[in-house]
Amino acid sequence: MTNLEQFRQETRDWLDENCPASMRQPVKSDKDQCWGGRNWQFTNDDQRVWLERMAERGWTVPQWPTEYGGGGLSQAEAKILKQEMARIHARRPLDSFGIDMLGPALLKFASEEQKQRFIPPIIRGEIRWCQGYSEPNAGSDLASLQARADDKGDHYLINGSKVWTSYADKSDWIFCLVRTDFEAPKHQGISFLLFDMASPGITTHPIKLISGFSPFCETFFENVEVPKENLIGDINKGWNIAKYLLTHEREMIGGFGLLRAGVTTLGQQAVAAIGTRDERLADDGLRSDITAFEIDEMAFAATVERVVDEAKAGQGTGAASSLIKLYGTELNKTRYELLMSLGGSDALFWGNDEDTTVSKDWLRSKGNSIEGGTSEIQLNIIAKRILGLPS
Amino acid sequence: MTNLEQFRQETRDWLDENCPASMRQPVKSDKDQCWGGRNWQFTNDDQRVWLERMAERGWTVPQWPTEYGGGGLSQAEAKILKQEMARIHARRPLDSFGIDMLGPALLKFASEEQKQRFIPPIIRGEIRWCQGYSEPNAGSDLASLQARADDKGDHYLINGSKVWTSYADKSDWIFCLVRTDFEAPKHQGISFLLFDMASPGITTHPIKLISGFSPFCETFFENVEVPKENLIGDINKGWNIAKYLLTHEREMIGGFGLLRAGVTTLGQQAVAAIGTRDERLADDGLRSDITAFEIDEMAFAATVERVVDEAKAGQGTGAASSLIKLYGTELNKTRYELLMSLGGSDALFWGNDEDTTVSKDWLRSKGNSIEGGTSEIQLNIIAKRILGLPS
Amino acid sequence: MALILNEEQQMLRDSAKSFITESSPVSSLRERRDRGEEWSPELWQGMAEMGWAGMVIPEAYGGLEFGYVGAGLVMEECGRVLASSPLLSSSFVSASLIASLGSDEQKETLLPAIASGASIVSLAVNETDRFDPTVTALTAQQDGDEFVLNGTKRHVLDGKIANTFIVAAKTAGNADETRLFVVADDAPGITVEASRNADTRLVTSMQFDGVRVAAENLLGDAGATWPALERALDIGAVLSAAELSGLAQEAFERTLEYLKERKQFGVPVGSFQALQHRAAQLFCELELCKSAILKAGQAIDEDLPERSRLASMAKAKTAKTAKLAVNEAVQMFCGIGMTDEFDIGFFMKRAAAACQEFGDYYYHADRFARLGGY
Amino acid sequence: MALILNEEQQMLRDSAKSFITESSPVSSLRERRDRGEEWSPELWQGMAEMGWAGMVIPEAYGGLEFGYVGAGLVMEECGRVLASSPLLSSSFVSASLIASLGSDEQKETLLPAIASGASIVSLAVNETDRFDPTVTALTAQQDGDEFVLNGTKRHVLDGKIANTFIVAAKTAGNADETRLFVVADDAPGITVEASRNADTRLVTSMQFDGVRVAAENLLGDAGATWPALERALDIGAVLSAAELSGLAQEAFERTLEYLKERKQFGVPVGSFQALQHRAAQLFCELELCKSAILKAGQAIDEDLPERSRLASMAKAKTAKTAKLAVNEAVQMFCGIGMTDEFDIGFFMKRAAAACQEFGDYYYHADRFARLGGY
Repeated sequence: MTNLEQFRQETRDWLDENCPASMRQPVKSDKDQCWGGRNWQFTNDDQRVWLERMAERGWTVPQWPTEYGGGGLSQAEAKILKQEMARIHARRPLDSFGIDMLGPALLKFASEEQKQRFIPPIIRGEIRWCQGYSEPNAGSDLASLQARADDKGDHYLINGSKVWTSYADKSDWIFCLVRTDFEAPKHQGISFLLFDMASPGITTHPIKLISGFSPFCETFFENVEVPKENLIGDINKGWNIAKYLLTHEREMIGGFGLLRAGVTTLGQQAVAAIGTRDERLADDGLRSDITAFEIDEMAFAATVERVVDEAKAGQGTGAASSLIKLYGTELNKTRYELLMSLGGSDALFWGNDEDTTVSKDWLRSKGNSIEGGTSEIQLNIIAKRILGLPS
Repeated sequence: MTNLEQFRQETRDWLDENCPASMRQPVKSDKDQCWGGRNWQFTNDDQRVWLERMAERGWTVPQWPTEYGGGGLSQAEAKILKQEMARIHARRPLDSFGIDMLGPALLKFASEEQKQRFIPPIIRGEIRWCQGYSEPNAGSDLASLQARADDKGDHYLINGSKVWTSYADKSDWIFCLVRTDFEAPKHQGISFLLFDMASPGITTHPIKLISGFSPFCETFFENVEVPKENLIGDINKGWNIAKYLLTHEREMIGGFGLLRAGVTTLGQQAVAAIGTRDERLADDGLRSDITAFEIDEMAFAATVERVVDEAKAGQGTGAASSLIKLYGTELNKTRYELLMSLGGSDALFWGNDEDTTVSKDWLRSKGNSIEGGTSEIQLNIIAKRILGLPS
Repeated sequence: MALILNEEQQMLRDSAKSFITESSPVSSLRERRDRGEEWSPELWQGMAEMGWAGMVIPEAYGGLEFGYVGAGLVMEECGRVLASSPLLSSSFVSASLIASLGSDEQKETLLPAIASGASIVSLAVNETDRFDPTVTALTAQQDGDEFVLNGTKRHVLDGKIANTFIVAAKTAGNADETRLFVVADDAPGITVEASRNADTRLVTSMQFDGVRVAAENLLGDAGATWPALERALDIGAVLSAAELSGLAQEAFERTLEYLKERKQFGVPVGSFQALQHRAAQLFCELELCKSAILKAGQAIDEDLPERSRLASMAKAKTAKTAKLAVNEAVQMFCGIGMTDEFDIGFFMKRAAAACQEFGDYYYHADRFARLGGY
Repeated sequence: MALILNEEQQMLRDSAKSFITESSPVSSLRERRDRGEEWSPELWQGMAEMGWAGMVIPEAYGGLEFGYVGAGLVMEECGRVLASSPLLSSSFVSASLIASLGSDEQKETLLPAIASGASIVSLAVNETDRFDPTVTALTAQQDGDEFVLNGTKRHVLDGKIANTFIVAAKTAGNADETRLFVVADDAPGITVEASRNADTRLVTSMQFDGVRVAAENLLGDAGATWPALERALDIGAVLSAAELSGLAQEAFERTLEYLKERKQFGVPVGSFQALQHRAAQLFCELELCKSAILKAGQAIDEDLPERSRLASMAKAKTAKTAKLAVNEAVQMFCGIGMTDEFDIGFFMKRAAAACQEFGDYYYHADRFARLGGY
């Protein structure tokens, strides 16, 4: 038996023993996800136990280094863990911007002391993080941000506001871009700060979207004091960290549409809704549009697969993240337009504020091509950085 | 009987008597058109007679002033003439860039003496004109033209070249944009000159296109002497005349697609080529695309109708010519793409150089959105001049 | 006939614009939405006073007999401010049907009340989630000089505020024959259920359980019913297109304003050529919609044989363009376009609903092709 | 299996690129066109020496057994320079069919000759103007131990240079049963007519008048014929997509070069944002095509059950994208793109022809939907 075969067997045994039965049910709504944090209310004891057991082995982050509490697995081992978890439909023990966004940046840019301080609580789900990037007047021009951090000797004083801060009202800490040099060119005066959302001077509230209430917040800072040791990387060099993080975010958002596609294709949904005539979907025009969509969707899925495999093999082109963000979000919007069309008047149902409906999901999808860098920004990036077209 | 009813009756009688029977057949090929000019070979005597009779009444240009030999008809009378000609399928007696392009510009910008000299031969089809605008290196940036006219006291000396000069190899005279001031901003150093294509120093040859041979020529000027009295309008103010002419040309090209549509719709052509299943075109996907095209085509036809009627009523928006050029040419390209699709492999037939085939017409249509101001130029014009978007 | 507005039509448009902009700004829709109200009886009263409720009704029955091009202009202005009213369902579609099919007595009873705004008559034809007037399962069983109606109607416009319905039913014995019945809203056996749609309007499902209707409430002869119904639905399609056209133009103009004002990267967003070209393209599409609707409106007014094909052309073209316009608007407004605080989302929601009313793109594109012989 | 080229495949692609770029630049197509020649026997000889003609043929029969992903890479490079050869028709499609269905003797006779380039075997299936392999009117009437073939085949690829045909026919008595026959080009009763297509290639119509074929020339069992033919046509579709993908990439790269070099209004044309966004969008589509073709190629190599659906996906996606690429190229090259003097027009012409070969967008989109259950 090879080492990997042995690892698989051990993992399977451990999971069998340690994953509670209720954690082997598919996630049905937001309520089934575990986000952790200081104020987290576990929906049940299984959720707590599952998080604690996984965190103890570092398997909330299987490939992070063991010195900070990570799993220390090789890529091959991590893949096996994933497969074995999928085999029993085990839920992810922890959903966390700390894991998906901040952590990788800390591992790359933070000091040793900062890693020791911030990474273990992320792994154990003890601190819930939010992201402070966008600002009300910046739009796509992220680097024009105006939230300021003034140097007050032993601390920075933060003033300004952020918008689109997901779950800011439920988070413990924020990783935040602030301006620290007002004379420098805009990309060169930005720093990357971490601070506690319980600090005096912070207010935050959720934003209502066209699709109803959302996890997005507006957040205001008024004379918030932040210790200087909470600066990550060099002063005025925060843009590099931001870019690193944005690339990750883009891939996550672009791939999102795919994850939601599930096993029922749009064509099959259409057949279920509309029915067939001579064994074909009974609306020829809609069939033609759904066909074009599914062809694109399948070619896009193959592209995501290729990009991942190329990255693993070290053949990445650098074009991947913008392409996937752009195409994935536009496809998802098309999917919802078609879902609305196949639902007809029924799809317009709104219901009460708390209902989840197709019409709300459709409206929500319109934000996909805006958040995390608009489609126009991705097109600019592809044109200039990848195709080398002149300014 | 009103004056107009009387005019209709007289016109009908005159046409009955004067339009030769062979001139009442539809134009089937280029050879059936009469272009006139010094070297014109009439295809038959009827063609000559028909031109002479119509020119004598000024009906080659029904609404031009009688003082230069025009018909002097009111708009209402001109419409009646058109209807009466259409009633007996009478051919246009003269196709002429002198009538469609140069004439209106002369009436607006030329001196009285120039009008007396140049307009009557246009009306009688005695001089065939071509247009010298585009240059090999200018592309869409027409005003960057480099053909130069140097002031030599009593004449200008022309050097440079023009491209896309339709029928330059068959024309007697050219109306030509040349640079006369090399220091001024590019739009302010251009003049509008007329000269004889038989002048020493001119060479011209047709350009072969991707669709085969074409009426377009490349034309070279080497020390061509042009008398100063052939300057139209003020020196260095030729751009105004050019703009005026371009607006006319745009409408002509955009409307072109419509004229060619004929009475058989694309859907009917598809049914003839592919056949039906359950009384519907037997290719659902193609039907869906043809439907979208025909809807656009019909809405575009209504738009052309509305624009014409608005112009007549003095309600024009100014947006019309760019919109019609842009939309009409793009529609025509779509038509040919669909024609190629419905023809399948058969539509690829090329045959000999002189054959007219669908594949050649399809390739030729690709030029529609380039000649007479590209689609991109029209979009710029709409965005800036009509929508008022900032530079 | 020139494809152009005549002087009276231009005056109508101007007065419609100034009335509706004042009495029903988009902010009033927001207020009604937040209060959970579907419609504004005051606005309806005002519309009736403007004569809109009787716009297509013959003068003999208290209407203005102004025609459908004019009705389109009113709907276009209503679309611009997202005004909600029973104009389309009652005053234009149902009134046209009654004028075509009604007996003298029916016209006397129904039309003046519609024209004055006192009566709201809604057309209950549709039974499916996707618009399809050819599907009628609701039955009318003759019983002496009464008919007994059993079945369901869905997505009935203004069903919650109508006092009268025109109900399509299959009379037993001839499954292919659709007949129309005039039914009061309080007839025993009718249940009306309403739920809120994305565009804040109420959508109605109606259940008919042994509803008894006197034979004199049959509207029109058997042979005349389908042609008149088809005409009424064409009218619905063209006027719904007019509403969408107004909505789309307004969304576009608001977007243009924003593009000119809003700065990013130190310059106005509207100076980016990629956005300029998209705006210019959308401008062209909107111009085509205007022409299409005017052409189709004239075809109704002049009763031309190509009426149905032009109506489907106008609705299909406008539905597609309106979707493009609201999608471009939200994308170009960027983040704030996604917030409820901002009005542009209302345009997107209403566009989706109006696209479905009287048939969506797919329905009309298919019909257009069929009528074109392919 | 990783969706990625392995080392051998990468090496193949590099060697293919350098061979074909040298031996068959676009200028050689122009020269052949101007001389009225359809193909280059020297190029074919060179391809055979590279091993391409035997790329998918088992080693036992003189081939390399390299697989269809590899064949796709070769076709992609051929597409980039618009190289014309019987690779697709003979070495890939017909060879796959013979390898699937042939008796040992047929394989011995035919495959080594194809692999060496000595023999060109063309598939004569299609009878319609729009590709449809399900339509077979050509009949094979049994007469003793011979069959007599009567009928017509159209748009036969490389029909003028093939020495052998695989002909699909209905055997009498069972109208639904298609059988395949190996027929020599000089069999009495065959007439081959060729005409020039827009892409300068010859297109062939074949007339079969009482052509007698020995029963031993039947290829494969009745039950095995259609599945093998379907697989061969899937191979044709995917490899034709690969050719189109190479063609489209090359057209795109030439356009990019031009956008960077060419100045207008005092700046490079490629600095206009509207063109940049269109180029970026096209870039994405081209990347999707590459993934689609690789995925479909692997499905053939690994004989996956979703092979047919992936093949139709790849061809449909690539056909649409290639059209977009050549249309954008001619438009962005502006006037000179329309001149024959310039090469880009050859890409547009060849794209149109390759889109039709083994089924166009409409054929494959419809098949993709059908296989997807709608």
